[in-house]
Amino acid sequence: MTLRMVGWVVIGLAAGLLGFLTIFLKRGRHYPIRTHQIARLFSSSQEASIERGLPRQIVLGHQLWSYSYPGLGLWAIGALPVFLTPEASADGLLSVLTADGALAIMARQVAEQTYHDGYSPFLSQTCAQIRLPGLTPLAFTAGFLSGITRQPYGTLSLLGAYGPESLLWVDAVQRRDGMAMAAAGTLAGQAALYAYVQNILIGESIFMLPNLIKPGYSSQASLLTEDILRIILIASLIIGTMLKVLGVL
Amino acid sequence: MNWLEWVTGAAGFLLTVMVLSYLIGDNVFFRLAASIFIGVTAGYLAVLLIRHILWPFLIQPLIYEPWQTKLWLGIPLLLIFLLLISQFPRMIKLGRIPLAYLAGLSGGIAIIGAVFGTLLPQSMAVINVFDAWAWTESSSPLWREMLEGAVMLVGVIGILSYFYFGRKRNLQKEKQAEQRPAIFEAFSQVGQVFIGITLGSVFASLFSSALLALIDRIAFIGKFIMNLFRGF
Amino acid sequence: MKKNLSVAMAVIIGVIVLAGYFFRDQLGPVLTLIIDWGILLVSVLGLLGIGYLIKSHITKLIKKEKGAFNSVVVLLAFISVLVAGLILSTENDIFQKLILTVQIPVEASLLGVLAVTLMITSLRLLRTRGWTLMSVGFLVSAVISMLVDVAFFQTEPGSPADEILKFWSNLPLIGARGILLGMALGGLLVGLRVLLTIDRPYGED
Amino acid sequence: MAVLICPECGAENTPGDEYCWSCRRALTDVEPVNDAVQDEPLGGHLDELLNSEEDLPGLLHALRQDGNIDGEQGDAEDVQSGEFHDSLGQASSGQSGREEEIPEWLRRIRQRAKQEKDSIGEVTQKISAAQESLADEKRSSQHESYADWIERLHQDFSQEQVAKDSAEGAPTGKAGQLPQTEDPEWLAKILKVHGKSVEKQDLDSLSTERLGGNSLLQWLVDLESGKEKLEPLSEEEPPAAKQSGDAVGEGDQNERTVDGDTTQEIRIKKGTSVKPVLSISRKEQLEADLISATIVDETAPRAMRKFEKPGSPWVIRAAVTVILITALSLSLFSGASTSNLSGSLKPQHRALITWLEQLPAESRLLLVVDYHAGFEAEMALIAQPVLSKAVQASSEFVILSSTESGVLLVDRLLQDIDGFETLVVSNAGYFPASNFAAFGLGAGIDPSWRFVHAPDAVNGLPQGDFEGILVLSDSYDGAKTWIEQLYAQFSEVTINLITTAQAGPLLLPYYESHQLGGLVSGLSEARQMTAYLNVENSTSHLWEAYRTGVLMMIIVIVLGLFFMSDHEGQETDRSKGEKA
Repeated sequence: MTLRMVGWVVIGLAAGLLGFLTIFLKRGRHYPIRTHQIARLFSSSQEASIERGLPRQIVLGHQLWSYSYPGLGLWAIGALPVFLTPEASADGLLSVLTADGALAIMARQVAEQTYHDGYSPFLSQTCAQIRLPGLTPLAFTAGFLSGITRQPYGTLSLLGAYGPESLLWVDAVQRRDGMAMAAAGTLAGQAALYAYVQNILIGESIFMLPNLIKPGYSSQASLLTEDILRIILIASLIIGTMLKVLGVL
Repeated sequence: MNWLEWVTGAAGFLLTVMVLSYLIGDNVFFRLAASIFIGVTAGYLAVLLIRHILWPFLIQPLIYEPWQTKLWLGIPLLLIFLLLISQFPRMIKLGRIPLAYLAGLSGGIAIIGAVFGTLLPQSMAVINVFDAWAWTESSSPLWREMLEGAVMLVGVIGILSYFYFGRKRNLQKEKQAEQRPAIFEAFSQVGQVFIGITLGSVFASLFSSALLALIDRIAFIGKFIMNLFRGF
Repeated sequence: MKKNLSVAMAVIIGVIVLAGYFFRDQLGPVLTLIIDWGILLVSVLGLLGIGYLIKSHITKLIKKEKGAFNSVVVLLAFISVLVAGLILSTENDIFQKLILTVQIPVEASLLGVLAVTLMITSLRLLRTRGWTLMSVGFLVSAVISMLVDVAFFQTEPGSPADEILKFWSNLPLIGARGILLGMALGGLLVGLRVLLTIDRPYGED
Repeated sequence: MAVLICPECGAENTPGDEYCWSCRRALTDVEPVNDAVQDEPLGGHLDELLNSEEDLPGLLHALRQDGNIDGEQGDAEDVQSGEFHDSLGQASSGQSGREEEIPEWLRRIRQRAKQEKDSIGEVTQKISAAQESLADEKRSSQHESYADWIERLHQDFSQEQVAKDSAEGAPTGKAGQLPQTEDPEWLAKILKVHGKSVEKQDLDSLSTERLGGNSLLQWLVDLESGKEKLEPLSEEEPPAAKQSGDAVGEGDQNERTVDGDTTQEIRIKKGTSVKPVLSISRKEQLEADLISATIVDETAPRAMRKFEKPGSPWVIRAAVTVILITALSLSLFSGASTSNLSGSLKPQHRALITWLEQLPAESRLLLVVDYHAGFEAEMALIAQPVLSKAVQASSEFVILSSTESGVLLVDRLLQDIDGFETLVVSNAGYFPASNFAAFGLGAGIDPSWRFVHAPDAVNGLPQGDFEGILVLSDSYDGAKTWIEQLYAQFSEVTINLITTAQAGPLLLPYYESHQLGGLVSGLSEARQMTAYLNVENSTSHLWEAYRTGVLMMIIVIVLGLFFMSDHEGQETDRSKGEKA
């Protein structure tokens, strides 16, 4: 059995597990996920920002495709509807920022669709605005820092693949009494934000975020699948090292 | 220093001072420098995309290549057309088809990249640390190789346990809702240390690069001012 | 009908990419074709992204919002570089100098600002994170890495100190490996959710 | 005048409008409502007031409790009161002569009261009708006595009754006399409550002296405005009282009343308040909850969390900035001497030096440029020693860039190296890292896999044999991407990596797994390379400043341990978080 075959077995197993568990959990069963304070702090900050009429921004990162972090950009777009609730986007102060054209156009489609689910177009024409402050990581940073007004700030949510320059965005937000919440980012991005941002999700914990904010059977199913694959991975590492020491592998 | 170098030097000096003024506080000069930078970068990227991708691989084949080749470009042209007209508010729904193409492509790449690009190579790298034959070949003492292998295995398992999503069963206190099942909670304490060490090491190297950039800018300002004085 | 069309498109393309990697010899050309079209699509999306940027500044200008002057600067810079680039081409010396004269100072200065911010950040680490295993590991690792970087420790090759330093230089890699393995598992599930139409990041609900 | 009332927000629109002016809802399916006022003689509504089966005590009870009229009574009334409202509505919406005196808000309430079938609408409407009638009565004539009023009522009533009976063929009394009808029980009760006991039979011979010249409506209005007190009716013991016995605490009540027993006197101690147990139906409870939910007490302390100001105070920020820049400037321009270089070459450095020394003459190298303009200075410091050696042994450089300004940066880098003029430099094109790298360009896709006539859409990786590949990168992600891509495509070619410090720590395993020939990252390693390659020492003047900066950072981290480690930040947020 070559390494390639092992890879396809993993893909097949993951697909089967995900499909089965999604149907299994759809029938009212529940997989208890551990809580994290980030969800409570984020929603209380979001409410406070909406009530005070403060701007709220979601950053989707710089790359739809990233070789080192496969699926990170796609995850950011997949998690976007959780943040685009009708209440959050009705006052026109919610904007989605990115430095990648593909992410911007996909975000526009998602924002338009989630908005029409909640509101009739006649009532109000504004939904979340899609903006590109700059097209490279540092140009995005220059655009973000010069675009942020001097008034109090609401909530900044960081998703997707972004680098260490994100520390400058968070510093600018927190100087204006805003709250920053960071999920994902490259290793350098997480290292830079770890010391500064209270509400941060490191590494794989980011995939908990959609379920923390808006629990649902489909997100619980993929978290359960991931946990099962994790246990299989740990077991195979232990067995693999034993076989390697014995010279079998 | 000819006039072109003098002009570029002066421009660089002004832009450097305007951006570093952000350390004092957000000000007009910083915004001006940022605007120039954003405009130049956007313009340059547009030139690159047109000259290096769209012209050679989309427009030129349509003009110069035989009709068989033009036929192959039918589908991408249709997708691009749908994408362009979906920018009008009334036609936004048409943009879903090209974006679905992109999403399917991204999904496939994410799966291939995750499994064959990271999962398998990194797993094999952990397992290969326990290569007994390599231990005997290595210059380092055997105890150190074995220690390194054991620490690697425990560390990786600890980190994977730290990311475990499931919650501890039958909670006594509300605080326990943030905890993992017992065995994963134990291993996750080990994992936390290793994650901290990695992030700390990356933080230090990050600071090194940023510090060098700051030193280079200070050196550039100093050199320019000295040239200025030498000039008069 | 349109909804099923886009869902079907996403699933078919995803499956073809997986099949292309599985049956390389038979489906290699199909895979290459789909990837080529994807690159063309992404490049057009890149141009559309630039369009969004320019459109937002033009709107700001028309509405005379706050910061309209900066929008004028952005538009002037963009148009001048675009025209010069298309006429002179990227290999032209003057064009290259124009670009680097702006990019190097601004990007390097932004990194300089990042350096100062990183220093201020390290002051607040314990206030933000508190005394946890992870924050202690972070601190110790950052300090030791910097000391090693500025050659604070001078060790003889083969000496125990050298062995310890070598052992220490491997530790960050363990953490990186664990984090990347975890993110790969997540990336795998993200891709599968799109192919099983659980997630539809193209605007379907 | 007909108006269109918007069902969404209740705003009035002129007929013919397609959309509501207030909320833009379509009004195509809305029927115009006739807002016209018909003149009616004043007396017309008054006999309807008397005639209606309205249970006035019920109205009084409602006024007292300022609450709802009981459900079952309310239903009975709805039917009756419907016409009653219309007539009052028309009357109260103003005689033709008085429309402008009646305030707009009252007209809108009445208009809404006609629409809304809830208890509040009914009560509002009746009170305002009573007030209106009183005002009309005062204005029309001061000297008219109560008896004339009753007399006129009787005449109108008899004419109307005769007309109704002739239509139904019913027996009629003598013209001008009230047919013997069952007199309204409510009137008898009111009169009893008013202290004037009136026998039922004597109702016809009512005369003003017995009513003491006091009009019923005047009494109603006084009651509503609180001048009159309503003594509870003696025979109708309020049901609540019976149960209150239970509600009172054990200590206060001497004897417990038991059903079926004779009534016992319950002595209630001073100061104990008998809490009336409200019997509220479920529907009322829901309405009450709805009202309390919508009326939010604006003054209540909001559960919003005032975030503690996490940004460092301005003083610390300014101090760190000034100290750092001053220290760097001093060490840069003070011309401090460079400490002698020591420390051993690492294996990955030695491998890179060996590769450079063994490069055959006229070799062809592939240069992959993956760093941004911000790292130009650092990359120049690190790559210059290596490139100056490589240029001496090479004849051609093929440049492939995956960042926007990659090609421009490497041209600038090579111009500072002597011997560069003799070198042939060809540009292999722009490979946006995210586009190409993500496709595993090299990882298993055979460039020959292409349909006939299918055009390229990708710059294929440059073909042909290279003696070596140099990857210049500023991040771990970019370096990892290109190492794996190029290793899959050119596994026989030595790949060397030159990176900034930021990318360094995590790339060592690629050297240990032999995917990389050599690796150098960061300024400190570049210094050692420069020393061993004895290239003109361009890093020395920066090294002192770099050391100063790093040592300052270590001091700041240690200071952070002691001075800033009071971890109230997290506790306060958590405690506030709990409260929020």
